Amino acid sequence: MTATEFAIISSIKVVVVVLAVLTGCAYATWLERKLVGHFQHRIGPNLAGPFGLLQPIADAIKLIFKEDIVPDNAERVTYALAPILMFIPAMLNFAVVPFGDTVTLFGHKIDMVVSDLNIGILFVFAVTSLGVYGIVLAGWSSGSKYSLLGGIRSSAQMISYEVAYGLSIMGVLVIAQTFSLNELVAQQASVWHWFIFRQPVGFVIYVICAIAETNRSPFDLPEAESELVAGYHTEYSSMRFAMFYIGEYANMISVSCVATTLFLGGWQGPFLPPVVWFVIKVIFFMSVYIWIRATLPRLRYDQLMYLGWKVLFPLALLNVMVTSLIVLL
Amino acid sequence: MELIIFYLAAVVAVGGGLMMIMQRNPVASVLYLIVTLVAIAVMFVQLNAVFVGALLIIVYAGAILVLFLFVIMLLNLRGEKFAEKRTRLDRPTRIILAVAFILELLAMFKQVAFPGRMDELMVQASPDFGGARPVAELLYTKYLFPFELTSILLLVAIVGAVVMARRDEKDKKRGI
Amino acid sequence: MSYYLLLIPLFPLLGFLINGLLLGKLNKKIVSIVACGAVGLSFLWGLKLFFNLLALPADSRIIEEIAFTWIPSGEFNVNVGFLFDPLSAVMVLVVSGVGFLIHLYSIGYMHDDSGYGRYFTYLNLFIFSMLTLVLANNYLLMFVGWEGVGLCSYLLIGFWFEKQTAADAGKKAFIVNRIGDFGFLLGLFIIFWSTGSLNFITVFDKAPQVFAMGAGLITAATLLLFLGATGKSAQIPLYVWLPDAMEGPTPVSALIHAATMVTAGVYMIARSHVLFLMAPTTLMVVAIVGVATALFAATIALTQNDIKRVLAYSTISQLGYMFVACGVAAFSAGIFHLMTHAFFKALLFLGAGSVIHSLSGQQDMRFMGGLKRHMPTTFWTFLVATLAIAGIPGLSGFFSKDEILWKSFSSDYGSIWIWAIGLFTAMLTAFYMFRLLFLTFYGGERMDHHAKEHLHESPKIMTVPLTILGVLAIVGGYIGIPHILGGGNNFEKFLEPVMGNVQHGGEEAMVMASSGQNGGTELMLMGISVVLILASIYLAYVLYVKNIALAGKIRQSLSGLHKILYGKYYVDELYGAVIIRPLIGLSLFLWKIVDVILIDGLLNGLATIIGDISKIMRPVQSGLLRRYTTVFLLGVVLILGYFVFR
Amino acid sequence: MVPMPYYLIVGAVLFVIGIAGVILSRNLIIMFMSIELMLNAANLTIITFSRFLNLMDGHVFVFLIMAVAAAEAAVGLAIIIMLFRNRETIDADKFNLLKW
Repeated sequence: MTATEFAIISSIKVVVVVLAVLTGCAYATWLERKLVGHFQHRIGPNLAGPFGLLQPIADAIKLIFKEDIVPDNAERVTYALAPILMFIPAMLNFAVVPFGDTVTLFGHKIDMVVSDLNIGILFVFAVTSLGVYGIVLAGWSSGSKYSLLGGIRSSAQMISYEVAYGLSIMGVLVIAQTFSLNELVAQQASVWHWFIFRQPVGFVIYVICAIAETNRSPFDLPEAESELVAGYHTEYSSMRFAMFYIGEYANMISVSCVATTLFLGGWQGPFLPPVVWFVIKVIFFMSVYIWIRATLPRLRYDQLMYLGWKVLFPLALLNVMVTSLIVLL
Repeated sequence: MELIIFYLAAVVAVGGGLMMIMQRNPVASVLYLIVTLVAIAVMFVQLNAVFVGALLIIVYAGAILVLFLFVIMLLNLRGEKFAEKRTRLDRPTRIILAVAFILELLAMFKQVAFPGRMDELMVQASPDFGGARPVAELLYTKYLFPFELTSILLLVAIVGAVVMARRDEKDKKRGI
Repeated sequence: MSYYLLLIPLFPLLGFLINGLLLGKLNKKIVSIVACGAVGLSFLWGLKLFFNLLALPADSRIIEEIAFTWIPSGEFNVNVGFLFDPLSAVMVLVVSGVGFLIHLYSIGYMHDDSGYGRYFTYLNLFIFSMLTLVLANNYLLMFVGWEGVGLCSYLLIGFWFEKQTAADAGKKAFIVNRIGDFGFLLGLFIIFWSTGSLNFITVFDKAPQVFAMGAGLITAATLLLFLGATGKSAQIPLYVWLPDAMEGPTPVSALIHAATMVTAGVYMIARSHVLFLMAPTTLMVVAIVGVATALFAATIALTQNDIKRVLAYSTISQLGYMFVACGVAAFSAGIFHLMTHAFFKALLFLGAGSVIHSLSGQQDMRFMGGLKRHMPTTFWTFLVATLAIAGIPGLSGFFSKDEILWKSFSSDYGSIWIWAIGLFTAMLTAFYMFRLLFLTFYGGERMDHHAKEHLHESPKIMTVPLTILGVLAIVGGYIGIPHILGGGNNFEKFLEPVMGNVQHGGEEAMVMASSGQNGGTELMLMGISVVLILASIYLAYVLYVKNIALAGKIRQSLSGLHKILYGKYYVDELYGAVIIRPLIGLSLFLWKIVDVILIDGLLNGLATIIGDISKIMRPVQSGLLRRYTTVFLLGVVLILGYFVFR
Repeated sequence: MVPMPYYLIVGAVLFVIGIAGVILSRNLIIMFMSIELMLNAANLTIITFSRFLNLMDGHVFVFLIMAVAAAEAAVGLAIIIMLFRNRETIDADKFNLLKW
């Protein structure tokens, strides 16, 4: 493969992935509204298109045409920068997630992954850890106390849970002895090799931390409507708000993708093409997300910190230690 | 190609660094420092130090600088302008010193360390150079003792930070 | 084969730690079980090792065990190591055995005391220190035990520290001991300096090579060691602490006087006999000091009214005997007397304690009397002990005391004068001991009405140790019956691996005695002493039972002498005038003149000067972080510039 | 292939920028960040040498330096918070207590 070919193929892959993720985000909102509607014994969006399938598009159009408001005492540059900072790391994550097996198209062998880094997991971490800036800066630069409080809360929450988040997958890494996501998938060829069965504790911790990382209910304190209006994006409107919105859903999807890759065997599966399996698993994970949101009440802030530092963190540490011990023996 | 990336990274790093120290607003400084760090991480990757590069982003950008940002937000610092009271000579002296220092460094590079073309000295890197495994191997064998010491250092830092930042009753009453 | 010598001192240490760390948390029963059990286990283990030792051939009865290295510092290497040979075996058995009995006794004696746990904690520490002292394989570890014993004596003598006199007595014991320790330490320095080691075996092996016989250095070293011994074993001039030590609980007195503390000096000299034999001058000093102390203390004991004080002076006197034995190079005789003395002196003190206990704390003999009927066990055991210390044939004291007298007469280092004074002292001993016995147990009951009603025999836990000690006081001497009386002198033989090679005088005499050449003399001397002792006992009987008025009359006619004796020769007052007063004066001088005016003045002046200088320098130190870093950078630039542009 | 001195020069420049930040800025936080920049300039140099000598030891050092930097940041920021609580400013020239 020549350099030119590489450049072209990579560009195509990037474009395809970005488009897919954006569409995924849009329909994730639809899925959420629909599911929550049914959980609450109502129908959810059903007017725009069949089953309300056109609803996300309508929403998008509405958001784009709204007025872009910037508060007077906002720090303009950072205020403008924050949604982008939120959005970009969320998208970057997809660069290393393998969506499927190698396929041959037009005589070219194409990996179904934008870039197969041999430190893929570390890349995911690095990018995830950058995600916090968008929120912090949004909260700080809005010049509103609700935003500030929401920003501080959410960044504290993300930093706290990042520790347990990182440790929870350490067990998988210790068993797999690799950072590469592709290899991780390859090691989960049969269902029984899925890491969820070898790392059940790690998986549970991962799910909880992932929810907290993405500021979703029941850990959605930073945007708790009842106390903080809408947290860090209170002052945002129009397209900037849309970017936060997309960023959040992109984050959810990326976390789901990573979970699928790490614990649920990635694209591995019988009969159906790999990409389909991957999508099925991600949708399953997203549904769990939404299900949890519809079921559980919000935690108090001290409970949240308690859970993160005094329950999950030691548990994850213990999990790593036990796993290492078993691997060592 | 590599050279182009390097130049880009170098310019971004130096420019970010300069912007960082020239800002009045600490939040902007933090952002510029992040930019610089990302550029440095790029150079790390160019030097095959993939693992350490990723760590640099995770540790610095993900943790340390968030802490900075936190403190800035906590103290609610906006671009403060400090009252001017320094003597007239101070600033020029300092700038001259800094310039002299970098000139000396460059002169030192030129005459002491590298006679001849450097790329000839370049050794082919081993296959797994810069990965997590060799770092870990050294860390747990040759450098085990410093590594353990580091853990003690971190513990001390945790305790120290907690003790110092804790508010005592007096402060609580003052509402700070 | 490992002997685990470490275990012997370890048990009391554990007892000390348990009782000490859980002080006030354990009830009395557990405290006493732990404390007594610890010492008892030591004794049993010592006994087992003793029999192991006996099973070995005589010349290989030296076991050295290194527990761990204590101070590795270049050439100076000190181990925590233990030496178990016949000498330390005897000492271990005496210390832990008698100590164990005293522990048992204490359970009864201290039963109502509020400091029960503390008491047993100290007691265990005491035994631990003493066992360390006797088991150490080097001088430094011995010194550790030596100091530990001193510390414990301070703690125990001042046990009732609410009482001013007790606290003072504790301090006095400690300070006087420090003087001796100082000498001991200096002696150790000399030894280490010349032999390069502190290990006993090494030192004794090297001593003949590095020291000339009777040279100044070895004499100095041994004299300094002896100074240490006088402190610990209460000899002239450092004996003054011992009578005051009576302020402690009576079992403590028994422990200090019989089993531990005071025997340390004798043991140390016996242990270092190789060195002492190389310094005849020192030996002479030891003998003279010993005999002088014996006589001196015995005369004081004649007039004292406090039952414990009489016993205290008798201890000093008996220790004098032991030093006489050491001084005439009859070390095994000294150790023999040490052992028998441990039995009967412990018995005497415990008996006295029993009496005091029954009289609710009354110690003055003038308010006793007639106790024979009330406390039969105490009386009979006390009688045995008195007979033993007086030297009545058939009891332990007779054999050991006579051995010493005979050696002081026959040894190369002895002389007839020492023998004569020793004999006279023996008479005095018999006299004052029987005076004590008669005043306490015979005659009218002179205590007040209230005390009289409370008279009772002590509980079992106190009388059983008394009985055991009584038996020991009788039979203890039979292991060392001299040849002349048909015995094998087994004790001396047992100690021979340690002492044998040096006892020229003793051995020759032994040979002479067995061949009958000199046997007549020995028998004759023995007879003389027995007769004289019996005579003095009779005198005591006449004076204190039959005709008490006569005693008073004699006291009146010799009132001057009595006053001196009763006032203990005014030694304490002498020390006060000669040493303490000038010391206070000197301290005052140092404080008011040297410290306040000279040193403080100098310092203040210096401080003022520095303050003035710093006023000039102060502006440089602005306290501004950035200015400091700038200066720092300037330094870096200059240094780097030097290397780049030179 | 990028020649080695290039990296070193970038490292040196960044280091001097850090120094300049410390001595020129009066804002304690920016001074502190400049120190972090200096640390990373040193890191870059170490990694460069490590790469050119083909020795992994440098990576270990960088790893340790990062740990130290984290500890330093925690303590340093706590100190800054304390200072701010007491003086309500983070102007380095307002603190002249270092002379005691």
